[in-house]
Amino acid sequence: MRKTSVNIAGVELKNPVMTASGTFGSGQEYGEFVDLSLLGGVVTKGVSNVPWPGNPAPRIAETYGGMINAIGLQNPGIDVFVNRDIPYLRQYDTRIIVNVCGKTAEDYVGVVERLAGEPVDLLEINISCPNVKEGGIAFGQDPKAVEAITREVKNHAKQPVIMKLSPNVTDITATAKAAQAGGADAISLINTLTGMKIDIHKRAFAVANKTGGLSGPAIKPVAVRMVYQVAQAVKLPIIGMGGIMTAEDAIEFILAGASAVSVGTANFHNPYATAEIIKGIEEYMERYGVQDINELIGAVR
Amino acid sequence: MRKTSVNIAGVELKNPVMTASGTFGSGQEYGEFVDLSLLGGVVTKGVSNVPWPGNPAPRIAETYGGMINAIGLQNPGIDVFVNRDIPYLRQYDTRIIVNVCGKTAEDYVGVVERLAGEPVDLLEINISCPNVKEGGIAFGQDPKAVEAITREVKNHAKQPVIMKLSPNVTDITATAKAAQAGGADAISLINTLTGMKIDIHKRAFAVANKTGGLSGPAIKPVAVRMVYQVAQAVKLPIIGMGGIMTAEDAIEFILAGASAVSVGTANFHNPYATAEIIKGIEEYMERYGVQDINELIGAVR
Amino acid sequence: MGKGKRTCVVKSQERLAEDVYSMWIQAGDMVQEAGPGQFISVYSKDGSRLLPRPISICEIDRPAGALRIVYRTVGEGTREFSEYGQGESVDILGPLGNGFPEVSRNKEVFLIGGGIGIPPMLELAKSLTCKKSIILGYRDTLFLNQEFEAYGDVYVATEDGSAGSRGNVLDAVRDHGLKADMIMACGPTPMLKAIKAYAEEHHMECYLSLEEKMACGVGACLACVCQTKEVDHHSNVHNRRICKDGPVFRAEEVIL
Amino acid sequence: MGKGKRTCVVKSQERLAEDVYSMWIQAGDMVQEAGPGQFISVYSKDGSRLLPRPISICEIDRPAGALRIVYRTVGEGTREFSEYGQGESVDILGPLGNGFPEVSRNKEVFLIGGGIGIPPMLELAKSLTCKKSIILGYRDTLFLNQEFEAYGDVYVATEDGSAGSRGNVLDAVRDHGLKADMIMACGPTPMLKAIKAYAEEHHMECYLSLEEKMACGVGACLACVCQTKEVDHHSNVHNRRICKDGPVFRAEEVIL
Repeated sequence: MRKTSVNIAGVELKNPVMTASGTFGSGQEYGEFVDLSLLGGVVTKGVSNVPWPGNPAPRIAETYGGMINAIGLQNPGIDVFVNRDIPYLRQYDTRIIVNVCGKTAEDYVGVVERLAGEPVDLLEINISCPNVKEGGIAFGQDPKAVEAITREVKNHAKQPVIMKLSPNVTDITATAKAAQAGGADAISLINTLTGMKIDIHKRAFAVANKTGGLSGPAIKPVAVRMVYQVAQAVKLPIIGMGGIMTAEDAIEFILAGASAVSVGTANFHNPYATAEIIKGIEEYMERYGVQDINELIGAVR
Repeated sequence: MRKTSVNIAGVELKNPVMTASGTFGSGQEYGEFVDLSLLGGVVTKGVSNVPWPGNPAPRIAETYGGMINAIGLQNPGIDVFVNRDIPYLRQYDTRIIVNVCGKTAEDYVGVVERLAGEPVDLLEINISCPNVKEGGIAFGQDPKAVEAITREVKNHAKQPVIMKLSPNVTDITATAKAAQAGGADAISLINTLTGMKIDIHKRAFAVANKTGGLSGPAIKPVAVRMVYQVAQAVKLPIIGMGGIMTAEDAIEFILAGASAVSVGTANFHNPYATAEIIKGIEEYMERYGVQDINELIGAVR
Repeated sequence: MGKGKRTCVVKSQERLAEDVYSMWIQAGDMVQEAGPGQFISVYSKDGSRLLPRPISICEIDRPAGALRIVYRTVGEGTREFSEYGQGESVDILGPLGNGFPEVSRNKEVFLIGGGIGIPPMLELAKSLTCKKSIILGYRDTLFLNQEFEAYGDVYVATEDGSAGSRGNVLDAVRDHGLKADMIMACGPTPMLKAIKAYAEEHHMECYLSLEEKMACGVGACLACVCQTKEVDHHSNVHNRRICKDGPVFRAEEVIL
Repeated sequence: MGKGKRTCVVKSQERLAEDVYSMWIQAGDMVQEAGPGQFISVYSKDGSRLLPRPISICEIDRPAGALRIVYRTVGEGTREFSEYGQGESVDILGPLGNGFPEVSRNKEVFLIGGGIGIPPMLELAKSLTCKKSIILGYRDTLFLNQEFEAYGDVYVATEDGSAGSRGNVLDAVRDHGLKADMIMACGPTPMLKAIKAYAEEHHMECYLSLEEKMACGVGACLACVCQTKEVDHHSNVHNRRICKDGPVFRAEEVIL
């Protein structure tokens, strides 16, 4: 039996494949296509202390080999989330990773404290959403702000804390080191690249927010590069993401230094993507005689 | 007769379509496919004061909807360039834009001075190549360095100076403003995004340089966003590029604020790309009754 | 998992107008669950286009296990679909969303379609047994209008007046002095907005099929929301998901 | 502009081994200019794969205006090509590069191919009128070897010894005590390196066909360079473009 389990900050995932926040709701919708118990973990849509209505539509636009989105972190707020979404996910044998968003440090802390007594395995702190005016990316582009918010969240979090980093920076290792200095238990990257699409026939922005976050296989080379750079710069486990469509893509991130991966945009193209990637990783291990997936983590330097 | 000509720093181009540096040599090779006299301008491969051998092979890898390259600015040096490539280009009725690279400020100045007496229309200063250890991107990621190198080049340049900016920054408007402050006559963007590809079967980097510059339609949304941001931030004319494959793509950049565009990776996919884009822009103007292409520049805000 | 993504086969394809195509798809058992107003997600074969195109179901042939879509070529994705010939494979997901409700026999209903919102009204017209006035609005070129004639009285409006009433669907309603208890409509937002106002004014029950750019098509990504009058049960804010909670909504619950 | 990108038609496609395919392409007048050792760029139909695949020309049928490529499926692009059936369109650019030189009748030549470097040697074998010893190296499964028999004595080497000499092509040369004045070879770099050393040792004229990842295929992008002993006339540094100046080089001018 080959070992596919990986460890993120003391939490064992049965395999390294998770969902990317915002692409998978809290699992209910894709649960019709994929047995959630197959997954290493479900990373929920970002949740805030109060309900957020999100941005006006259109909120998404297809781009070449990808898409931009400006959902604006619409979510029902922590109360509905705790009462409805956590119990739903608890029915499955998978890890629950809650993505936390906020406009101020107090917002993040409020959500994190509310989750302290809940059966949640890991917290992913979203300091990198490009689509909200306050909070989000503003926290994620300045190393000092990253360190401060990380420390603040860590002071109140009961579960291990993953800091989700923005790729829209000059030096990704600076924000990664800042997260480490602030006490982060793990790092996830990359969030989306800020992008724009203009409809030349309507002469208008394709998403109402003008800019949106670019995701999908188009950006994979940027994501792999940043995962590699961060893996060389910090000692924390890394959750890699950015355009993973196939098992081959997932393995590329793992070889670059990721201990786990998140699958996002691929779900929209193929609702079975997560399950197929898990199977494909096992086949790769079989083909190359890899006994333990941990042998692959950061194996290309 | 619809007006397709645009003005970059006092130089009139018959249409806004140029080639992207490094994808078109000095025109000789693609001259077999496209009549260079059709083009608004030819932007040459980067040229340095002495010959540069470039990086080891493999130098490129295909990625999803794009490619990464790490050529490393191989070039025959300014002497061969002046004696061979400029006379070649002079045979055609097109603007000659020379891309200048260097490892130090003195390198750039040396090339610029050497070109002062040559029949060159514009200079494009490459401070954003991600594939050379010194110079290149190191100059392009720090606003202070951008301003200083711009000023230094402007002090010696006879022709108008276009500063080519790197997208690998937290805030593209900061480097754009720095170029403006340093006296730049125009700005071109984006150079490539730093990317990486790993061959999971060989467990090795796909390009010998480990990282390379990501180009192609995959990155277009990032490029359009940055062109738009820079157009709002500075008063200089902008040459937009990044994944332009079709006339529609070129018009998208123009609507976002570019006065001209450069076509790069598309040439590899379709050697006739530049000519087809020029024709397509005319068809768009026809369809929508646009009398003067300048009406379209920055028309979406 | 009955409504999974599956590879189906094109039975036939036909061009109805300049940029409007009709495709019959051999879709198997999934058509048994399909109803009027629902849609399917159709996937491009080209890797540069990752998101499925949501296309409304125009007709359902349950005995044959086939369904029909009638769609406009608005970009490269739909242009690709329009090039599929008989026997070509096509990947689809569905049926998706909540369609139009059933209507009791004694009601009188306006079925209103505008532009590429016309196709879903055909299956609806077939399935409703009540009295129907079918009002179809076009820019200029007509399509599908003759196929509606078997299911009710058909009234046409064209923007240029080249056929039927000059103007929009409500102009046709007024021109012909039509009356009903209820409206079911699909079309561009300005048309739906006008219909919503008309229904309020005339105290008519009204159902509207909305459209918005979608990514997942199954309710997960929250891209295709519409604004709602009340806080929605699922979202806990003033909006609902068109793909999952719609695309058909009661007119009074949405803000257009 | 004789060697432009053009849409051609697949005449036939055949699988030769596990992952090796043979495709005849109806290519029109461009085949008149083509010679052994040249290559064509073949373009994917999928928008996610933008760069052409350079594939060596295996055979040229000038009267029929057709050419043959024999290629290995190493990724999604070549896998796509392998699925093309007769009549499918295929976009190509070529013939590209400089092939093998002509050889006078009185010379004796080794034609050496290794793995997927074997195909271009077939057209070369057909075109050379001098005495040829054809040495083909495989990992295990043989392909094309019988087709070479019409043009000279064929010697095979396999890594696992399942056919011919166990080992590489030079083991086959030694096993059979073969002699020649000249070598022309195509195959993996370690093989070419060994052949270059062998040629130097035996004072033989030697031409090698090199391979490297390419982008443009026409000499513009400088991706596919090889190192050279002398400063190259065009590059003004110690390298040359494989696509434009090669792929065939004199062994002594390149550093492998």
